[in-house]
Amino acid sequence: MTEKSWMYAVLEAVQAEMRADPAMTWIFELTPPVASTPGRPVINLETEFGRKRVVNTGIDEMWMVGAVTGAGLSGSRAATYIPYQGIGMTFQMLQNHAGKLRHMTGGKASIPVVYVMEFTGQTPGFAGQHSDYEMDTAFAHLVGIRTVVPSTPYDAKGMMHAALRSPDPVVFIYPAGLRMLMEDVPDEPYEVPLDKAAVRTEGSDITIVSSGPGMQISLEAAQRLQAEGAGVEVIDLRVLKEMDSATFINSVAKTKRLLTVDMSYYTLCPGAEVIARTAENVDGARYKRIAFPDAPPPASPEMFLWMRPDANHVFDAARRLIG
Amino acid sequence: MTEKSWMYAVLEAVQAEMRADPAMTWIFELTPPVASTPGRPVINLETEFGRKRVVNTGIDEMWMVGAVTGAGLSGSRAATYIPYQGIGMTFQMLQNHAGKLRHMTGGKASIPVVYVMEFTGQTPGFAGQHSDYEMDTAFAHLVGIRTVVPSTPYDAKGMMHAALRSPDPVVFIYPAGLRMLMEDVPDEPYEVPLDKAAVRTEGSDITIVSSGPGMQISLEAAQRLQAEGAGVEVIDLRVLKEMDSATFINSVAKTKRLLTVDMSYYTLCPGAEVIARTAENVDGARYKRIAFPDAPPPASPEMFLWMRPDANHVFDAARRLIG
Amino acid sequence: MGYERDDIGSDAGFRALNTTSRRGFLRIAGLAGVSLSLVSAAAQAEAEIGFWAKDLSNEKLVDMFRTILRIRWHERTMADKMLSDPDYRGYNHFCAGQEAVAAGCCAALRNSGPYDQIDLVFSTHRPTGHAIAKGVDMKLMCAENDFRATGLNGGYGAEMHLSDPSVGFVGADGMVGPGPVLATGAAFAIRARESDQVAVFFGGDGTYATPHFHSALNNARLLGLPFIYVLENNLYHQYAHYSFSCPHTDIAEAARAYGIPARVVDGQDVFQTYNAMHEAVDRARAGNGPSFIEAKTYRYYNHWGAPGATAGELGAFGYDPLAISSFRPEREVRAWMQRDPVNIARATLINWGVLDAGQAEALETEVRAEVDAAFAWAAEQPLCNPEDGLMHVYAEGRAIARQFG
Amino acid sequence: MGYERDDIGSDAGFRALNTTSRRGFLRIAGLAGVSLSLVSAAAQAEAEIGFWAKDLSNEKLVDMFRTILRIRWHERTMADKMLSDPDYRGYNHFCAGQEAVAAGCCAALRNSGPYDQIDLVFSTHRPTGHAIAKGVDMKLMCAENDFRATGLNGGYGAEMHLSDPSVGFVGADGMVGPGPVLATGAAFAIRARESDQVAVFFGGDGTYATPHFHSALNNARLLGLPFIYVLENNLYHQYAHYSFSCPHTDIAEAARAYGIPARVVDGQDVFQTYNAMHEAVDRARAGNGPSFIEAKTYRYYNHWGAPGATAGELGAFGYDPLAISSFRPEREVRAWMQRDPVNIARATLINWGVLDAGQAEALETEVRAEVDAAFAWAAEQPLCNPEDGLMHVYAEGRAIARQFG
Ligand SMILES: Cc1ncc(C[n+]2csc(CCOP(=O)(O)OP(=O)(O)O)c2C)c(N)n1
Ligand SMILES: Cc1ncc(C[n+]2csc(CCOP(=O)(O)OP(=O)(O)O)c2C)c(N)n1
Ligand SMILES: [Mg+2]
Ligand SMILES: [Mg+2]
Repeated sequence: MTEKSWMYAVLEAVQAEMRADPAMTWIFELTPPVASTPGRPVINLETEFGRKRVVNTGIDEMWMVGAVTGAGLSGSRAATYIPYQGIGMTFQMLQNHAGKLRHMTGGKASIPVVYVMEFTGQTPGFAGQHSDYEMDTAFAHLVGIRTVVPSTPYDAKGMMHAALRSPDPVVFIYPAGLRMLMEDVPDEPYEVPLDKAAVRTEGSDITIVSSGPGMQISLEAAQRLQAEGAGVEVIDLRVLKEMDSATFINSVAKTKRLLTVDMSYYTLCPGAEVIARTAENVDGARYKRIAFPDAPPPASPEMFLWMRPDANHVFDAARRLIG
Repeated sequence: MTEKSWMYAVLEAVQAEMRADPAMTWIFELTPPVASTPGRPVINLETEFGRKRVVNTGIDEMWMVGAVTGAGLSGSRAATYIPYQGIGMTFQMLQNHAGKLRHMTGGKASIPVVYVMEFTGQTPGFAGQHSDYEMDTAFAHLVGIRTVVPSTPYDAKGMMHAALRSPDPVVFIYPAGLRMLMEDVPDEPYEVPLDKAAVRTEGSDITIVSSGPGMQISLEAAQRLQAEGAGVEVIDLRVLKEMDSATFINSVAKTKRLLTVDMSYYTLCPGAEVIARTAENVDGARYKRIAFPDAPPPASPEMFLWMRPDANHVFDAARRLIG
Repeated sequence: MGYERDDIGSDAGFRALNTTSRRGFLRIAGLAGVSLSLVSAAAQAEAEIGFWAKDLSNEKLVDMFRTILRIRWHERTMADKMLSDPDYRGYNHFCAGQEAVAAGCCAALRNSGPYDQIDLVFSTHRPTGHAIAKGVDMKLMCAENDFRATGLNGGYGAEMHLSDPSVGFVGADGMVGPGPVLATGAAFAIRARESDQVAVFFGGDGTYATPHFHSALNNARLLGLPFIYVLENNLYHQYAHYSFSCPHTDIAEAARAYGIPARVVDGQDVFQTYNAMHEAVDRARAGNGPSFIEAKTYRYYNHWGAPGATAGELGAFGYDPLAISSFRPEREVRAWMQRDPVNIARATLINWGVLDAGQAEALETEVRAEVDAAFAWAAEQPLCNPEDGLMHVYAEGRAIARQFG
Repeated sequence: MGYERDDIGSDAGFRALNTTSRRGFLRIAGLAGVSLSLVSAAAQAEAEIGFWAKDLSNEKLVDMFRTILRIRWHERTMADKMLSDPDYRGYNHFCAGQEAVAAGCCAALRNSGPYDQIDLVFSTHRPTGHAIAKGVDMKLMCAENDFRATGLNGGYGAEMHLSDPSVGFVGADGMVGPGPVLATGAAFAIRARESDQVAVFFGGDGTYATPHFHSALNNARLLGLPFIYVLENNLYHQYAHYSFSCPHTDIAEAARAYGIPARVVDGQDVFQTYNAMHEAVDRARAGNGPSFIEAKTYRYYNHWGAPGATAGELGAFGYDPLAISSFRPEREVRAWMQRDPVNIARATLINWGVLDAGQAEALETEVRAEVDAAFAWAAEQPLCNPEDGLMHVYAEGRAIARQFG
């Protein structure tokens, strides 16, 4: 057990799996697979495994995603880390190949591949392309791919082990805003399942469902609400597909109030699916969504920070819903 | 007024706009801009306007979408017709350029461009890549683009005029399953707004919300339900973004029952957004969604036709919801 | 257009051919009085590649001829069923005319063995020739193409998604573009695991214009991958001549620009395609990186065909009404038919003393019986169970039915 | 790394340079004893392009020099503010060292007039040099880079999205790849409307490996578009030398493979970049299709810089700790600084008798005052109104605030 960042925890899992499987490969572009944390050895996949297995490429994210998919089809496990700038270029390969080949071949093709998709940290100042948080929905609507978005270093490591061992292609979203988050994480391999949400706090007045970069503001708001005596059940989806509906449906059946929190655009954000699934199954509940407006993030910090959901927004909205 | 197919109606609008604006261009790949209908002249944009304005390319849908976007930025109106096979390749340009440039430039960039996105007709036999209906959600989640999906030749023509005259980029979804649909369409130009749903039948027992290729089965089911005495309000969304919430929210406030019908995959289908918006605004309603399962369409007609939503499914689900 | 529409394209013309033999194709072309020498001078020059097919055993040479015949008769039989059998449902992207590319190239590959040793082939929307040449079981393929539960892929994929890892046929792909990128990824994995496999992509002239062309070749070159790009230049991509999308006469020029060794070969001559592929495979196995082979070839039928086809309509085998910008002139079709891959292979083997005419005839009869049996077997296979469409989304479990609300 | 880290990268070293002059850069490099002739032989050869800059009026030549100075002092002043002004918030992808490419190329373009007659420039994530050369108002740009409501783009875009259609600067783009595709689309529209404009894309060596490179060049060639691709080969894309992603020594080779006329020029010599661009513009306006210009150049600073930078850390101007696979050797930086575009332009103009040393000095003082005034004006501009972030999503209306639930 050592305190680790999201990235250290993830690379530790990758390193362990690559040591166990000499055929496994890793392709990167900008972000070298290097991480360090006090008290643990520096991880550098490139120097440890050599450039036959760990390679950087030119600015060609389509090739990166296609290449690891092809590696998977050839019988090798593989993973890639896609910088957020290039995600749009990877779409065809995920849509029509990674997600469909098992089905289209009647189960003959297997793509044991992990696509780490960096999402921006929604840092102010960088405008529409570099501060957005928007492709979660596009991935989650696709079929045949598991899409996960761990929000803690512990989950990130365990889900990376599970993802690399899974015979299914996994889109592993890394919200870069969690870069600084540290927590105690076991040094040994362990798995966190790819199909379970986590109940982070229990309570009976309101259910707050969020994931990834929305968890921190949700938990902060929950703490303040609990301090005021409200019973708040905060659920971390962790998985966008296959979404674990039972956990939030059962919760809302109890609380009868559901607030979803997304950092992504309002229309068709994951919270819309959460509300829809709940509304199909629970009668008489009340619903509210928090999300980024349907507008690109502006560069100006003044504009951007006003638009980006924060803990105050969650707190106030939850209160209104309870009240 | 002449009976016209979806495509004839659309090309008639394009032809009129291209006659009015000698700078406007059209880029195609497989589907030549040619249509005919009894009693009206054959439309052939390529021969009428010449290959300086109307051109086909190699198999490079990324270029097609990027090129019309660039044409728009250069001050010319432009449109392209993307075959469904290539839609995935166009994503980056729509996500990071077409949808964001106006905002990122503080209003200086204008992209008066129409992207006709062919969606498969969900024809049985062609399997995962050629029978899917899946990108609607990905487009509708993006910002800065208007995404419309007309379901009738009349709407298609009127929305094409509106789209071509709009200073905003418009994704104009063409569900190829509507290819055979004919109806009387005025020969003159007219506009159908890009932000309004249409109430196709009125009634107070249940609201059915669908769009594009889901409209035909929804209307057929509604007819059968009405024959049984049920009051059915069928709403054709027509626009996925900006979705006209007021129309369906008002309807469900009255009927208290909402059934959404989508041909696209269940998770995060447009119906999820419709239900979520309604649930945030209407208390005490009941909800149900019909959609394609979260699985690629299989080639086998036996498997595929069983999975694809049809009028019986809508009829039965509506009946169960009415109770 | 006369030829395609009136003869092959029509039921009558088609049956007439069928009741005689495969070489009916040529007879008709011959009637037009067009006549070309079997092997053109340009093609001869490129044939001077090392590893002469001449050194192969008689058995291997006959096998290559058999592969061509199997592909050809599969094509012909399927086309017949489309036009004559009301119960038949399979469609096809026909490859008749192009057989020697698949047959020659795959003959230079390792087609059996464990999955981490066998050579891997990535194919396109026009896969059946490659599949047969790589060793896919024809019965299973026929059943798959007719959407049968016991087909090669359980009826999930059909023609555009045929896949059989057991013979290294990674599979077909209905999308134009991604194939070579996937194949270079396989080649990267192969090298990483220190296998001597090669990854091969078969693609058409249409793949040149795709963005993927650049990605695949550039990365294959930079990383020195064991990757072979076989470009079947049949002059057309769907409705357009390749000159509409490519500035090169030889697309191989484009590959050479990356520093990738590239050959242009006569795609109608199975021994030339074999020679070029043998050289490329040796290069890849020796760790000397990728190769590119452009095979000039031609398809006899239209882009695509399906049951219920009517001559002169989209989906029929003849003239294509959507072919606005460019379409295939009748003379071109006839000229190419003069250089039929079946005839070239047969004539060469007879010339080399490997077979005599009678043996060739017997072989063809044998192949024809095999193909008939494969289609007959397929026609008796069960249809799919509707609810199984929810399987194979992930390795485990089933999707939930959502169509009922 | 000593140089970058200890001198330019550190506050102290940086201020020292600043308090002397722009040419402090060179003095330090000079101290290292590296010395190269101003114009290399190879570069000389390529300089023999028609349309000699020598034929230009004195005024125009001085303008080109002024543009270089304006870019350089904009760079230096911004870097200073980042290190010294706690209120400054703008970041920059520095282009110091590369000024002669933007200045020379844009001098050959039409930079004013109605939008359907002016030449159109598409830029990258490193846009400020191109913006200045194309004629963007420096005050407005400085305000935009510092997120001011009255900035060029209202504070919505900042550095990576600068756009000013009024001078034909279509804009920057934070994504590597799409630019040339967008520009070819503009070129297509230009030709369709029978304008004689040209569409220009400035891009880095990093653009070579993108899938878009192939799409843009292939379609520009096939359609014969009035498109000019100016590839600024500054040897690195972020953390990697271009040899990691490109098999060519001259990326221009790749363009020639498409049949596109391509030149390699010395990017440090503004008159060479002008000459090459003049030739390309003439070709485009005459309807003779696209051109490609590879300008060999170099950036002095690191990839990117931002306020609050500390020497040796990501975002500072010096050594980049993420540069694992490859990074810039100190000697390389020093050697390139010997061939500073400011000095080359000045020396050439003095040599041609266009300016004397005193006049050059006066010009620089004038430019420096202008730049200082631009930053000073920007610093007084109002910040943005938060709720305006909901504007400009579409041409009309405002998005709905959704962050409150
Ligand atoms: C990305 C994409 N765009 C369009 C299509 C439609 N399409 C199917 S086959 C084909 C032509 C392919 O031509 P070529 O590569 O020469 O192969 P050939 O059909 O001649 O064997 C096209 C455009 C597709 N399958 N994928
Ligand atoms: C599609 C995409 N992938 C990755 C990035 C991240 N990125 C920003 S600049 C850059 C390097 C660009 O290098 P080059 O084109 O040579 O331009 P230079 O920075 O040298 O001016 C990269 C990889 C990006 N902006 N877009
Ligand atoms: Mg072809
Ligand atoms: Mg560079």
